[in-house]
Amino acid sequence: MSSEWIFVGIFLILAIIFAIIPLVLSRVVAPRKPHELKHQTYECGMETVGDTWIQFKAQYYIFSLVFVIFDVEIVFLFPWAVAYKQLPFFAVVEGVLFILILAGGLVYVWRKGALDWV
Amino acid sequence: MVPLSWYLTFAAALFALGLYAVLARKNAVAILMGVEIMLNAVIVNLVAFWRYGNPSDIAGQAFAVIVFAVAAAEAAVGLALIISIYRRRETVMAEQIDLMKW
Amino acid sequence: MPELKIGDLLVSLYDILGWSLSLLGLHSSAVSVLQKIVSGFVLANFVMLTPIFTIWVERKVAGRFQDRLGPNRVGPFGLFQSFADIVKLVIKEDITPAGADKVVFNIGPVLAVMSVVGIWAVIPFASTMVGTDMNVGILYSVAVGAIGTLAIMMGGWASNNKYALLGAFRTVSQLVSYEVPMIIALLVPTMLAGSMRMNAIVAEQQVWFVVAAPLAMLIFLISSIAEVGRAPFDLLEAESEIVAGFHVEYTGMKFGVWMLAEFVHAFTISALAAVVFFGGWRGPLAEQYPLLGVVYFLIKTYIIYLFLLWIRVTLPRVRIDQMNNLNWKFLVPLSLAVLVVTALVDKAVPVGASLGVRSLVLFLANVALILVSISLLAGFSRKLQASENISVDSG
Amino acid sequence: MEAVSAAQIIFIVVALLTVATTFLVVTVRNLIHAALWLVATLFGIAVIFVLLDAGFMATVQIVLYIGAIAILIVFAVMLTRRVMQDVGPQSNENWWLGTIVAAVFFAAISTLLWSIRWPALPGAVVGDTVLALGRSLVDPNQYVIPFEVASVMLIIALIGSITLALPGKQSE
Repeated sequence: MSSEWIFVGIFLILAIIFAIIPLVLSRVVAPRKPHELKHQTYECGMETVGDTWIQFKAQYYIFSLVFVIFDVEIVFLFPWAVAYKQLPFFAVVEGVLFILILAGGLVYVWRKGALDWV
Repeated sequence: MVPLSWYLTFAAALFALGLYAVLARKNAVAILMGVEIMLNAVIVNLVAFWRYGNPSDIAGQAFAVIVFAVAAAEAAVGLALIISIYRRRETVMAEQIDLMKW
Repeated sequence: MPELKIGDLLVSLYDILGWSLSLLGLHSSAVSVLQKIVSGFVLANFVMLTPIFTIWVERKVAGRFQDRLGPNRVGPFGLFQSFADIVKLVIKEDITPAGADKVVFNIGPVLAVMSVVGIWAVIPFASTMVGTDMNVGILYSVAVGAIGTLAIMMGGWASNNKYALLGAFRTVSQLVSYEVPMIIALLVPTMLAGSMRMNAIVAEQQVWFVVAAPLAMLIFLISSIAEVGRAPFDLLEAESEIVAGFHVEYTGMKFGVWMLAEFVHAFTISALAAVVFFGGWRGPLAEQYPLLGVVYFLIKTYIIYLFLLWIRVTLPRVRIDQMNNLNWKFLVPLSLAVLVVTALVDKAVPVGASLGVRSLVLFLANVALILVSISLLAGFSRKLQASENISVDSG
Repeated sequence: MEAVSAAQIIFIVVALLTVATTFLVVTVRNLIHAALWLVATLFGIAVIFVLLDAGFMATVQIVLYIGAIAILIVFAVMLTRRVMQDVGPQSNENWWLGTIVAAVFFAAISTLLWSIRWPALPGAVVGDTVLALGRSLVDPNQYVIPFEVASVMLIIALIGSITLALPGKQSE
């Protein structure tokens, strides 16, 4: 394991500790007077009935679906971009072809109307 | 250094747990999670063999990247299938999705 | 003992620390781990304490923009306002709603802070001063940032509140959508520098990348604003629609930690933009005196931060359909076009060409791309207006 | 050597934690919790990649699995339920069969693994692996075909999943 990642590990742990410190501090300092009304879920007026369940729009899901596919393709492109300077012209064209196929997918979802917020 | 067999045992344990999820879980999404764990165990194996083989030969990592793409495509299509089935049949329990049995 | 160089003060201190620790008879690996812990501690302190200042700047400047005074009661120019706010948040009672999933509820804000603070591990302050200069720097910043999305999902779900869950869905779908153009925009400087190493990217910028890739810079800034969730992309806390978004149920310091994450994030994207597009620590004499590079880097970061602030206080909030259309139907295709054009044009420039010529050619290509997209947009809006006129006439 | 054993300790701790979280993924009743444990598992595997000197793989693991696939799974879990908690048993009546198959598989593989003499670790990784990966992915003598085929596969996955997940007009 290279030493650069040791720093990342230490730093992430430090970041977590730094985020926990104010929470602990407030736990020590802040008053705690529990009351039934305080612990109710926020709602406009009436008390909530039942669990949190909402039939949310499938659109949110569609966007994350498109995002997953695009994310994979972009990650594929990062090594290509790093090697870009040393690549011959036809290799760059191969990468461009890859991007164009990706763009073709975008055109398809666009035409299909999956990107419209209804 | 960590011996190669440790990594392989670790990957085998992950694969076995994923296999258990696929065989024993009721919920289709949970089954899919099991498949993802199995694919990830495969990637661990590929990367470990790359490291302990010849690291200047990049084949292991190239394969691993392809498996990443397959895993993402599998998750996208699999979850879309589950959502589509849920919309029609109001269930995601694998044993109730049995139209093909008849 | 390593010599103390004023121009490279902090690195000298780092070396002296290592030297004095090794005097104690510690093993060399233990010394290097201790050095890393101390430097990481300093860096984390810098990052976590910056918001105390930027919040004051933000309120003061926003006040001036809106013809108000801004905070002016606590201390000179209201400088101690942030401290007063911290005291208030700490001594406020912390309420966890009854139906909440307590563990997940508490992990959410902590993960959010970790995801934005973690980015600073790869940001170079000067040629010699960088947390860790690893070969996947840019992708690492994207990866750590992606954990923040999950934190929001956890916070929204664990609250067991309809509005929080709805807000979380909205936020997550916005964040993942805008991640696409952001990563594509980061591909362009990676390509121009031939490395994902942050310091290599800065070192390659004899001519700032903003010249060679102005469009990528704009796309990065716009999508980063959306990633932070600030105006005009603050739909996640649209009070009139979903109360306050995913953190309705958070009170006291837990709410404060979410806010902290947001302010650190805004500062972080300014720093990222400064490093990737505006030459980071580059400036006169910065190579000889790295401490000067830190000053240049911070000046650039604050200028970009003020620019983002200007956008924030000027533009009204966009609608959710406009937000999605802007991303998927404009930014994503445009960023793909920028990537393709940059890749092809840069290869078409003869190998011997100087960096200035190369940047100029890329700049002209970008200008051409801007003109094409503006004319496309103009045609589209004409069509839209025409169809609206027809519907008004028939209606 | 001291540094060597440090790597081994880190590996053992991370591997045990990861296997434990994976066990929770496959057994926990609440599916959202299972998905969150899955995130912990994926993060543990990213640390294992770091131990294997594959920093690029570790970041890709976090960007793709935690940043994208895990979010998709959480969305899917929330879309396909009516209540917050999952009620009733979450494993089918053949769960014992699954246990046996998984246990036998693991026992067989690990006895096989430990009976082979594996090569020792070759020297440190030289050069930038990301650079080498980028070159090999567009090198006609290496992996350019898988590279382009992967993009076609992803497009097909995109088209298929959108067609499936998009609510039809008639169902509205």
